[in-house]
Amino acid sequence: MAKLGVNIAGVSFKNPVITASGCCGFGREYDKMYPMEKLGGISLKGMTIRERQGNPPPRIAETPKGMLNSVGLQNPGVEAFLQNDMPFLEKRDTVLIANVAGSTLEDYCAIAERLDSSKIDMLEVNISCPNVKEGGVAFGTSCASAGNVVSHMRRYTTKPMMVKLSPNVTDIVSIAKAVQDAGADAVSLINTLLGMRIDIATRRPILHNNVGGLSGPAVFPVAVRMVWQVASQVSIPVVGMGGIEKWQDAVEMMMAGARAVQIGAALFYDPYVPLKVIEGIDQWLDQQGVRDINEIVGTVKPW
Amino acid sequence: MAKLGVNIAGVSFKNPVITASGCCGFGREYDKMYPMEKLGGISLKGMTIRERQGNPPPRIAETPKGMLNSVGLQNPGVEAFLQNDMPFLEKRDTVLIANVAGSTLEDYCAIAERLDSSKIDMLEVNISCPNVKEGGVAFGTSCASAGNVVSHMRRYTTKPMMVKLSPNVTDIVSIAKAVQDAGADAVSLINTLLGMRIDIATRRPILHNNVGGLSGPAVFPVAVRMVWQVASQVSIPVVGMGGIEKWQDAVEMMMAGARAVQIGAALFYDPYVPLKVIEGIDQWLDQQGVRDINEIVGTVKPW
Amino acid sequence: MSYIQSLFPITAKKELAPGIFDYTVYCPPIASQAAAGQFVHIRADGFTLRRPISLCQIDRQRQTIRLVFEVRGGGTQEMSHLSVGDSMDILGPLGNGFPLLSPENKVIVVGGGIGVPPMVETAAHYGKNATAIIGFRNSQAVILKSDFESLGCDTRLATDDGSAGYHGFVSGLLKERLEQGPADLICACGPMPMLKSVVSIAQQANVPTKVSLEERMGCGVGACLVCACRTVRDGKEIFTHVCKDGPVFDGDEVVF
Amino acid sequence: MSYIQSLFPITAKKELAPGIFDYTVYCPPIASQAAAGQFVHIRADGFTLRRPISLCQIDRQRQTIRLVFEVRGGGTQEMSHLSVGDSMDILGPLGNGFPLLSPENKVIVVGGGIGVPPMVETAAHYGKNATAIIGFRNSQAVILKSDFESLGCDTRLATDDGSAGYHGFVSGLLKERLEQGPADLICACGPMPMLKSVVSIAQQANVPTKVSLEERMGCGVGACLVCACRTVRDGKEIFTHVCKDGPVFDGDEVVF
Ligand SMILES: Cc1cc2nc3c(=O)[nH]c(=O)nc-3n(C[C@H](O)[C@H](O)[C@H](O)COP(=O)(O)OP(=O)(O)OC[C@H]3O[C@@H](n4cnc5c(N)ncnc54)[C@H](O)[C@@H]3O)c2cc1C
Ligand SMILES: Cc1cc2nc3c(=O)[nH]c(=O)nc-3n(C[C@H](O)[C@H](O)[C@H](O)COP(=O)(O)OP(=O)(O)OC[C@H]3O[C@@H](n4cnc5c(N)ncnc54)[C@H](O)[C@@H]3O)c2cc1C
Ligand SMILES: Cc1cc2nc3c(=O)[nH]c(=O)nc-3n(C[C@H](O)[C@H](O)[C@H](O)COP(=O)(O)O)c2cc1C
Ligand SMILES: Cc1cc2nc3c(=O)[nH]c(=O)nc-3n(C[C@H](O)[C@H](O)[C@H](O)COP(=O)(O)O)c2cc1C
Ligand code: FES
Ligand code: FES
Repeated sequence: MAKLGVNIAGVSFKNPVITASGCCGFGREYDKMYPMEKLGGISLKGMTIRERQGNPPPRIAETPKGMLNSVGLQNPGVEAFLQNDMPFLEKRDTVLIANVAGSTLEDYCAIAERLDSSKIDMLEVNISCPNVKEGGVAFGTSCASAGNVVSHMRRYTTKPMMVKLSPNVTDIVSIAKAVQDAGADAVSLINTLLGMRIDIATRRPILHNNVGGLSGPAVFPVAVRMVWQVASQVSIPVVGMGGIEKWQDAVEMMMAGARAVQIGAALFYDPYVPLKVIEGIDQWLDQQGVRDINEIVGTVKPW
Repeated sequence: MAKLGVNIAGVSFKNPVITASGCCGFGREYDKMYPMEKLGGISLKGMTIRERQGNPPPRIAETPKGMLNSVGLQNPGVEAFLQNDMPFLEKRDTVLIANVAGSTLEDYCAIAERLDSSKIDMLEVNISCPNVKEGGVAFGTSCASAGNVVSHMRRYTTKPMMVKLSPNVTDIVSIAKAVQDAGADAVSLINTLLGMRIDIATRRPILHNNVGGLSGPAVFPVAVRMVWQVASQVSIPVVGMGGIEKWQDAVEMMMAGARAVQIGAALFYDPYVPLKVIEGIDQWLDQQGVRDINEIVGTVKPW
Repeated sequence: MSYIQSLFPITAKKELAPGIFDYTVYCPPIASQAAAGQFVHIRADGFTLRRPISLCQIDRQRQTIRLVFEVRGGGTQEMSHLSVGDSMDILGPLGNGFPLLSPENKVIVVGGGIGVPPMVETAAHYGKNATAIIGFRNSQAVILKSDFESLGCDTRLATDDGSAGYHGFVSGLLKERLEQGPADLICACGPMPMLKSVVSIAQQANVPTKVSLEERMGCGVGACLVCACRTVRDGKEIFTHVCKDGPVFDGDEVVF
Repeated sequence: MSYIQSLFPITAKKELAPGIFDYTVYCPPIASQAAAGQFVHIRADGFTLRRPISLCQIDRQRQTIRLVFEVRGGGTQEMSHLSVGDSMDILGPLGNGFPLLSPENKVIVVGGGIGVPPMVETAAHYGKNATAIIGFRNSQAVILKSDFESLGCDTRLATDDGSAGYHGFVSGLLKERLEQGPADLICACGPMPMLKSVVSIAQQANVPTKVSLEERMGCGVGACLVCACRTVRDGKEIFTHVCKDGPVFDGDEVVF
């Protein structure tokens, strides 16, 4: 049995598999299929300071080996979350990551402050949501604004901050460096790629929001590339995601430089993917004679 | 029988289906399966002023519903092309599009000048190749350099210029506008998204170039989104591509705003895709009672 | 309650009408837990997203479930290629079904088109105390009529073109039925315009309604929040979720 | 010459060794045109890229082709699930095969591992004038030995571990054979290190070689330029393409 534990910004994960934000709500649903304790961590649904209803339906469209979503950060707001969901989560022995979003700099800071006294283990700063009109990805596409969010939040929280990066940029490395310089403790990537589908029968976009975020296996090669580029240019840990659906994908992402991985869209067609990935990695490490998962992180040998 | 002809920057295409650059060489190979005359046009392999050998193999990797390539613009150079391939192509009754690439501004201009007296119908200015170290996408990721290439080439050519845009940018619309302002007669999009795959057994990138360009059905939703964004913001015609594999995809792309489409990766698994798309569109138009394909261009009704 | 996800063998298959398939699947853990109006989420080979299909009947004895669906697009097409002996990848049982009053209540079930199958299990609960009002485009599209009849339901058929039964919509038959006598509950499934008219007729007659809604889905379990539907709760318009808060809603709370 | 792409029925299937499958496909247009050493490009369900597989034998009488392949990854795995009666989506015949001298020439065919199948059709041309040198990891992996024997070839077997035939590599057997008498041509297929040593032994003995190479492919027809291989032509090192310029190259022109 190899060691599966990883440490990210001072937080210990029992294994490197985390369910991705927005794909597993606040944990209650998939807990009905297997105990959340099995997971390295859970990244919770994107949270805003006040309740948000999100975008009108349809909010989902299928694409070749992928899907688009345009949920638009529907969530009960941080207070309701702490009251209704945190008690359930606190009892689960897994790393709790709050995914934090805002329309303004003040929003981000206010949530960080409100969560500082909670049992949340880590913040994931979402400056990459493509589905909201204000804020979201607007903060994540320039180095200055991305850095700005982080340095401001830093004053309001003692929790480790992981910044979630958008793939919809010309140069993701410079954004990663900017948030590192501004005090980020880790980065996670990728959020969704902006995409669109049209129903040719009605001539309307399938999503009511017209465009939405692409995720699932289709984006995997883009995610691996970005993780590799970023991991080789920053010194803080990188958490990789985008299209992971089997243990081989997780290993590939880790070789590219990810210290842990997140799994999103794959949950929808197979809720057991995270467990299968953990098990698959475990067996593979044994078979390879690798004693500690950390030994494979970033080991890809470029030509 | 609906009218299938389209006009792009003064060039008449008998139908809106073009084979994409780099996926059909200089036309000889697929001509062994069906006459090139059936196609609206053919976009030839990217051409440079001098012969290029391209990148070392492996140059291709499979991805979920897509593929990566890192050919790196292997081509015989414009002179050899004119001597060896143009005589064959000239006899084919289809629109001939030369895909032009360079490492320097001078290269682009020199090829444009050299082709000006040829029977090439149109230039496709490739400022978006992700697989070469110099030039290529470097020209295509800033508005200033993209515009610069176009305005310089303009002085050396009387042929219509279509500029091929890279999807690896934060804001593709501003680049499209910049090339339009610089004198481009049309834009084509998307070139490939930068991606990577790693062989976990050898821990080496599958591509010898480490990274490569992602194409095929996986990228389709990203391409539709970009075509829609660009088409609604520029006045010059847009040619859409990226992941088209069936006639419904072509119709979707045209509703998003493309006046014609290009088909690349799909050729590799089914060389007949272009013919099937032409036939499928034709039947669908009849069934819908639409008399002219141009009537569907850009007809998507956003919410 | 817990969710099951696994492969289950198909034990019977029929084509009820052109493009409408009727599958029986041996599925003990779902058959034992599931309730009328719940649905399952089915994986179609080659597709990223599962397809939600309502339970048409639940046979606890035989430990089977019955699924009736129409081929609409690629996913249901693929599902229709499965044969007896093949396995179906099923996640379920999902959502909240129709409330089941005690069987002596007078209940009207209303189904339109492919909204008819989900009403069978509910009708079965009330047997001869149920009125089943079912509507289709035309006589060729009629399915499951004999199923309601053999359950003892007062079965009333409408077709849009009058080629079988009543000439018109189910709303006409519903009005007729409500004029003939009282009802304790109306349960309905079908296209939104049909549900809207059912609810408005029921409101006038002061009969409570339960309607089963559709929306495009991701997870099917309430985790991804994509299946939003506009509802009024506590006087406030909010997006609830078809998979978790529904698919069955109070007719009064749905914003049509 | 023209390319064919279509679905063709499988008429026979065998597993020659664990994970190595032998298919006969009824394919008149390819059987009538194809030559030894050419390959076909096969579509595996669910995969974006086709898989190149060499022609093992061509039966013009029966209008069939024979394909022998090893399961390496997902694509060949999927292909191995096809059964007699199923269709295979085949594009071909592709590439340039081995040159066929007049049959009275003394020709040596050398195959290593899964490089053995492509040598059968060439060996058949020369019959008893051919020496077939075939090498495998171990005795369990040996395939097609009796095929060469029944063609009348002087068949010599090597295994890496000595569990059958000569203990060692095919290069040992090749040296032995060249010491025993002259040869007009050596044709080879197998892993790069094997081909390298075959070419160097042949160069020393002044016998021309033809080697069949592998590279990852896209189109298979010469249109996409992904299948580059380093060769020397007119004294200049250039990237030629396995699918169009090969898969069979002069041993002398390959940069190993
Ligand atoms: C709770 C619920 C119960 C249902 N029960 C039944 C049933 O018993 N019998 C039956 O025939 N149909 C039922 N449907 C509708 C059925 O799910 C769709 O017809 C089916 O998903 C279409 O898939 P497709 O691949 O054929 O179509 P496509 O249009 O190719 O599907 C594309 C995407 O849109 C989704 N989609 C398309 N139409 C619908 C729709 N009407 N509702 C939800 N998602 C849709 C698909 O699931 C898929 O994700 C139900 C829907 C819901 C929400
Ligand atoms: C001209 C030619 C003839 C061949 N003839 C035979 C034959 O007769 N019998 C046989 O068993 N094998 C043959 N091969 C090798 C065979 O094509 C590969 O084993 C097969 O493509 C692997 O596919 P996969 O999905 O199982 O593996 P994966 O590794 O999952 O494939 C991933 C991708 O890499 C490509 N790839 C992987 N290995 C190779 C390889 N060695 N050569 C080319 N592409 C590869 C695949 O085609 C696919 O695109 C031949 C290869 C070439 C180029
Ligand atoms: C339905 C859905 C909702 C999402 N919501 C959020 C969110 O609230 N916050 C966030 O940072 N990312 C969100 N994401 C993005 C995912 O966390 C993840 O970055 C992305 O889906 C790529 O991973 P995958 O391919 O494994 O799904 C969402 C994704 C999906 C599919
Ligand atoms: C093997 C290969 C080679 C390519 N070479 C070129 C090229 O030389 N010039 C160019 O502009 N685009 C090139 N492209 C990009 C395609 O023209 C097209 O933009 C892209 O593949 C998206 O379309 P698709 O998804 O239909 O393949 C190449 C693509 C592939 C797959
Ligand atoms: S489908 Fe995921 S919440 Fe309803
Ligand atoms: S595979 Fe396309 S050129 Fe060889």
